[in-house]
Amino acid sequence: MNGGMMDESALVMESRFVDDGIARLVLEAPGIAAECRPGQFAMLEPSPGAFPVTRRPLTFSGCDRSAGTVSFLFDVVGKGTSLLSEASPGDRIRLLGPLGRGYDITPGRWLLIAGGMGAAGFPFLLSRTGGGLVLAGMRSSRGIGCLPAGSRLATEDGSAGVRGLVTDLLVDIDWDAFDSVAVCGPAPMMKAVVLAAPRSAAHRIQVSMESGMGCGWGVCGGCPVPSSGGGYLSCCRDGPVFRADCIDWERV
Amino acid sequence: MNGGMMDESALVMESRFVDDGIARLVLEAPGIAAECRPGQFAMLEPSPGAFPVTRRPLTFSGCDRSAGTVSFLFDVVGKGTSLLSEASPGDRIRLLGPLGRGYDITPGRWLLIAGGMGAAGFPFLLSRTGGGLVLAGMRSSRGIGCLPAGSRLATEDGSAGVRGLVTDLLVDIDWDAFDSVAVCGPAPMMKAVVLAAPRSAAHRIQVSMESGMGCGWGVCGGCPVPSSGGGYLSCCRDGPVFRADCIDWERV
Amino acid sequence: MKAPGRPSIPASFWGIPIPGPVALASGTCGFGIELAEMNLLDDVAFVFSKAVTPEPRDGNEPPRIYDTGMGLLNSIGLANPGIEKVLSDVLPRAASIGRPLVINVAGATVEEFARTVSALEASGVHAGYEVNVSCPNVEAGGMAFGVDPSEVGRVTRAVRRETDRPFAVKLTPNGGDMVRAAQEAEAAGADAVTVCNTFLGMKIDWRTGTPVFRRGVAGYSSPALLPLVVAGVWQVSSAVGIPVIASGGVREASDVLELLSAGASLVQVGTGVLRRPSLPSEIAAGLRELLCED
Amino acid sequence: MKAPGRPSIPASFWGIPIPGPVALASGTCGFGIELAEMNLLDDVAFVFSKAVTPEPRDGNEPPRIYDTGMGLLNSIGLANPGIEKVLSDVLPRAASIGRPLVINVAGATVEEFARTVSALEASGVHAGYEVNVSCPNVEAGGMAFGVDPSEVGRVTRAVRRETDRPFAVKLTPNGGDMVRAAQEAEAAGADAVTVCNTFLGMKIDWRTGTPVFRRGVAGYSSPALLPLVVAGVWQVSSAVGIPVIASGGVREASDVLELLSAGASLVQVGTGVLRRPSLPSEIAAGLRELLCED
Ligand SMILES: Cc1cc2nc3c(=O)[nH]c(=O)nc-3n(C[C@H](O)[C@H](O)[C@H](O)COP(=O)(O)OP(=O)(O)OC[C@H]3O[C@@H](n4cnc5c(N)ncnc54)[C@H](O)[C@@H]3O)c2cc1C
Ligand SMILES: Cc1cc2nc3c(=O)[nH]c(=O)nc-3n(C[C@H](O)[C@H](O)[C@H](O)COP(=O)(O)OP(=O)(O)OC[C@H]3O[C@@H](n4cnc5c(N)ncnc54)[C@H](O)[C@@H]3O)c2cc1C
Ligand SMILES: Cc1cc2nc3c(=O)[nH]c(=O)nc-3n(C[C@H](O)[C@H](O)[C@H](O)COP(=O)(O)O)c2cc1C
Ligand SMILES: Cc1cc2nc3c(=O)[nH]c(=O)nc-3n(C[C@H](O)[C@H](O)[C@H](O)COP(=O)(O)O)c2cc1C
Ligand code: FES
Ligand code: FES
Repeated sequence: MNGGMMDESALVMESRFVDDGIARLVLEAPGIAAECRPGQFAMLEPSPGAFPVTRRPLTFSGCDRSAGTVSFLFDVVGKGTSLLSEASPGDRIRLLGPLGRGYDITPGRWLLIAGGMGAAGFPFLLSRTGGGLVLAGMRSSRGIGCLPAGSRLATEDGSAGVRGLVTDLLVDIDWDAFDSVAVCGPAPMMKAVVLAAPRSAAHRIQVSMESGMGCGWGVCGGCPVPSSGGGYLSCCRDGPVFRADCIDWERV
Repeated sequence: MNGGMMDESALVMESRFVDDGIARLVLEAPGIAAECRPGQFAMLEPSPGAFPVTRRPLTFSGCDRSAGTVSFLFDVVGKGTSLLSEASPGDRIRLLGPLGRGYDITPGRWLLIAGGMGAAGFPFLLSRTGGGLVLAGMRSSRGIGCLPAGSRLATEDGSAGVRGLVTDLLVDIDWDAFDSVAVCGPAPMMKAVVLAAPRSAAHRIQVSMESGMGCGWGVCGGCPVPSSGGGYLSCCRDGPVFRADCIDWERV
Repeated sequence: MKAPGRPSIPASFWGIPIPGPVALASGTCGFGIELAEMNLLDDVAFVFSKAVTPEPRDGNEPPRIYDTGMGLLNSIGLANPGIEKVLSDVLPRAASIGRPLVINVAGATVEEFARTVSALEASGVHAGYEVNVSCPNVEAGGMAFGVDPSEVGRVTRAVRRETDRPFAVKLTPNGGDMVRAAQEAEAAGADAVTVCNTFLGMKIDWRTGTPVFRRGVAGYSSPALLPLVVAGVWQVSSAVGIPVIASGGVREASDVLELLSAGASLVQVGTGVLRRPSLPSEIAAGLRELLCED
Repeated sequence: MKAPGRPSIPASFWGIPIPGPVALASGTCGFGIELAEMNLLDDVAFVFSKAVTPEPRDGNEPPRIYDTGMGLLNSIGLANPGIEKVLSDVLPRAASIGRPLVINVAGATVEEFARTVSALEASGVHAGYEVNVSCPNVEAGGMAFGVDPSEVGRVTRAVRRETDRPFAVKLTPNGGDMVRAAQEAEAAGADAVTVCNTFLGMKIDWRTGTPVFRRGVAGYSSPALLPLVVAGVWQVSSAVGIPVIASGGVREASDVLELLSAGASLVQVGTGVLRRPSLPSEIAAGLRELLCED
């Protein structure tokens, strides 16, 4: 799957905080920009120095083929993302990608369901599906600027949209009105969404899974996702986007 | 000896390359500036991060008590000095000092003999002795801008001064005309100078020794200097400036 | 084999010509297929495969990877499809990588090691074996063998009986005497020893008081461990006559030269390749530069 | 002693009240006199002295220190003035540091360990001993004892006979089974074990092919080794009933909490103090902050 991956020394075109603790990076990586599809990801090298020892996985948030750029939107949670957020325009960041299987983009009506930073990849996805209904659950209003316009919103603290979880937005949803459903967010949120969906919708739901990653290109065995067929799938190679019924949600 | 040492978070006032691979740092460290004497040194923390794990020793090259600043002049030879040379005005560098025993500054005529970057501490020394004759041996003309004005110079490649070693400059020297002699440079050069001096001068010669240092304040045992009395002296605590006859030059 | 001293770049290993001293470490390059697809094997001497066990293994429960910022903890647990699938599916594809392949084998008993090697003899694809008596991430087998020099001898003898191909025994730094283990491996007929597998490490989330990994301990790798591996290679290479393969902490060309100086005949890169698939070529360029300027 | 789990900050050790869990490691703080002069012992629980041997020792030939950039190699070689001078010159000055002092003792034979402790009993200044069976930097003695659990037992018994003061046995991670060594120490009457001394490491200058240090190998310390020490503390504390003193890799408050979670009752800082003499106070502040926000 990753045979077409490239390791580009990408020029930082834009680097800024879009909200408290949320950074946006635009990188010039023409080879990767020409190939990447929504739901795929890249491994970014946080520092040219020895540490940290591994790269960090980020979903493509946007891609401008003509400009040869890709963009990322991420929460600064630890050492790696913190170093990445400190990059300045003109710096170079090593970028390995495109990696993994993205969304299966079939024509029809799309429902996109995000939890927190899970929405990072939705702008890119929407640009290829030609639109769709977006539901998003956030902890607070922090980060709502990152959501596509027109998103329906639930916040845990009630500071924007309805007070509650993203699953509370599902009660009004007519699942049969959508041909494809994309879900991306923390594992417990995705599990709750999948369990809330009618069984008949399961094969139309695509979930974007997360896992700690050692390589991102299929060799380290570090990114297991419990398979409904027993054993594990590889998040970076078989995913990160899976059909919801391929996952053993009991073990997630 | 190091009871009066301070650990100051010093503001970088000036940071620049004065020649190819030779950096100059001026740091605001009023506590240390008030106390330091020629021949003493400080331990500089190359990075606030985890690595490198130890500080690097540098001799005070200058000290402006009224401004509360101290300056350093150093060759960029490895990771630590390279990081230090990258500091920008406004950054802060942790500075531990003043450390060790400096020159015994007695009145009279001074002869100062330097090898390479050994001249780094001479401006400060000259400011306290009220002058003296400086002899310097360098590999090339690189770094001659760092020498006090009026220095007599030998270069190995003959690109400035006489072609040869600093010991070649000693042939004209009347040792009895000087009350104090200060020698600073690579160990083999200092050894050659001491051996070239008349025995009667040995107790008037002060040498500034170098050694890898783990702490700089006397506790790690990492900086042995062979003692003429057998065993070792501690470079950071008993030195770095020693009377030449305290050193066992056979074992240097 | 090689006395420690000024490094020379080996031209062959086990009689096979090599483009340089850098090999790919087990578990960090699959069977070399992905890197071959990217044309990144030109400067690779040997490919050491992911560990193979007799039966398929799912591997450990997640999480399996934790980057402390200064090093990588892994708890993969020998996840692999088992001999049968390796023979039918994997090796035929690995046949075209164009570099000599060494299969890393593991087992829970001496008999399992022998059985794995014996079964793999059916394939003509690989050049030899690396006997993994040092996996820190499984309960039975693995490291339990490696810490006991006489067990290392037993496993080595059992493997020797099954194959005429060359094989290395991969030692563990986690307790036990690596020098004695190497001597036992040599006496029992091994063609090389690999110094060494990952170090036993652990990460605890102090807010909960529980280890990040289910098994508690995991295997730890980091460029900061290089001095430990240099010491191990130096000690082992001074004590045995068979070649020593260095494994651990390599990040750049000077690290490779240091390990060759310590007595290594081949130098593996593992964690560094996860991060930079092109590391072997970057190191090859670095070696040319360093040896030129020197 | 302590089950691994959520960390609690100990209020005492060996019955002595302490301001926090941080102690100064042997060989990186002298006898605490320099830090006392700087008023930097307020947040220090115990001071572990530089190793003392029966006779004065000059220590190893230079160089003795090499910072690889990722860790520190040291080859000090137990340089110390010997028992006599320690009793007459050093301990009287250390009497006023105001913190409990533990004297680190070493010897080349079991008898030398016993003799050192027996002679030091004449002083009333110190609270106890740390028995260093793990120094990687001397030929005879040192680590040679530590790698053999039954030797650890012998040394421990010999020391126990000489003193009623509490003492810890400082273990080595360099080969041998640290868990068994700890159990032997406990059975022979030790009041704690320290996990652990420096790791055997080596730096070779590849341009000359020779090691930087005369003895080849040296002791290696680095914050990147913390996961190895966490694993060691976890394993040892699960296997013995006496307190475990952690030593190795500590750089900040969260490291201390992780080691307490792993089962440590006291946490030493060594290399970190060489760089930052105020590290214990910085960590104390960090602990207050982390435990508050938590
Ligand atoms: C395919 C994929 C796509 C992603 N896309 C995005 C994206 O677009 N935007 C975005 O914001 N994030 C994304 N992520 C998550 C992102 O990769 C992580 O947040 C990032 O790697 C964290 O790195 P760090 O060095 O900053 O944090 P670290 O310092 O590595 O850790 C951050 C936190 O996670 C904890 N942690 C780390 N590893 C583990 C583990 N194995 N087990 C338990 N806890 C652990 C740490 O304790 C810490 O609290 C994606 C992840 C994957 C797998
Ligand atoms: C008291 C004192 C005062 C000093 N004052 C000055 C000064 O004013 N100006 C100045 O330019 N320099 C001065 N020095 C030297 C300076 O401290 C070193 O150049 C510096 O520490 C090198 O650090 P680094 O991290 O850049 O190099 P590193 O990366 O540590 O090493 C640089 C080079 O030295 C070698 N090396 C390092 N340690 C050892 C060792 N133990 N044995 C053998 N080789 C080793 C390395 O291999 C490398 O080639 C002084 C030294 C002392 C002890
Ligand atoms: C993710 C991962 C998986 C590994 N799997 C194996 C394995 O299956 N068999 C084995 O012998 N060693 C395995 N190792 C150890 C490596 O082969 C190598 O010896 C070790 O990581 C040290 O080298 P490095 O520092 O270059 O990574 C693994 C290491 C890592 C990081
Ligand atoms: C320079 C130096 C000297 C040391 N001397 C001794 C010693 O005399 N006795 C001893 O038991 N340990 C000695 N050690 C080991 C330390 O006490 C400590 O256990 C080790 O360095 C690990 O802790 P750290 O990572 O905090 O440095 C020494 C360590 C260093 C760096
Ligand atoms: S991250 Fe390495 S196999 Fe998926
Ligand atoms: S540098 Fe530590 S004692 Fe001198």
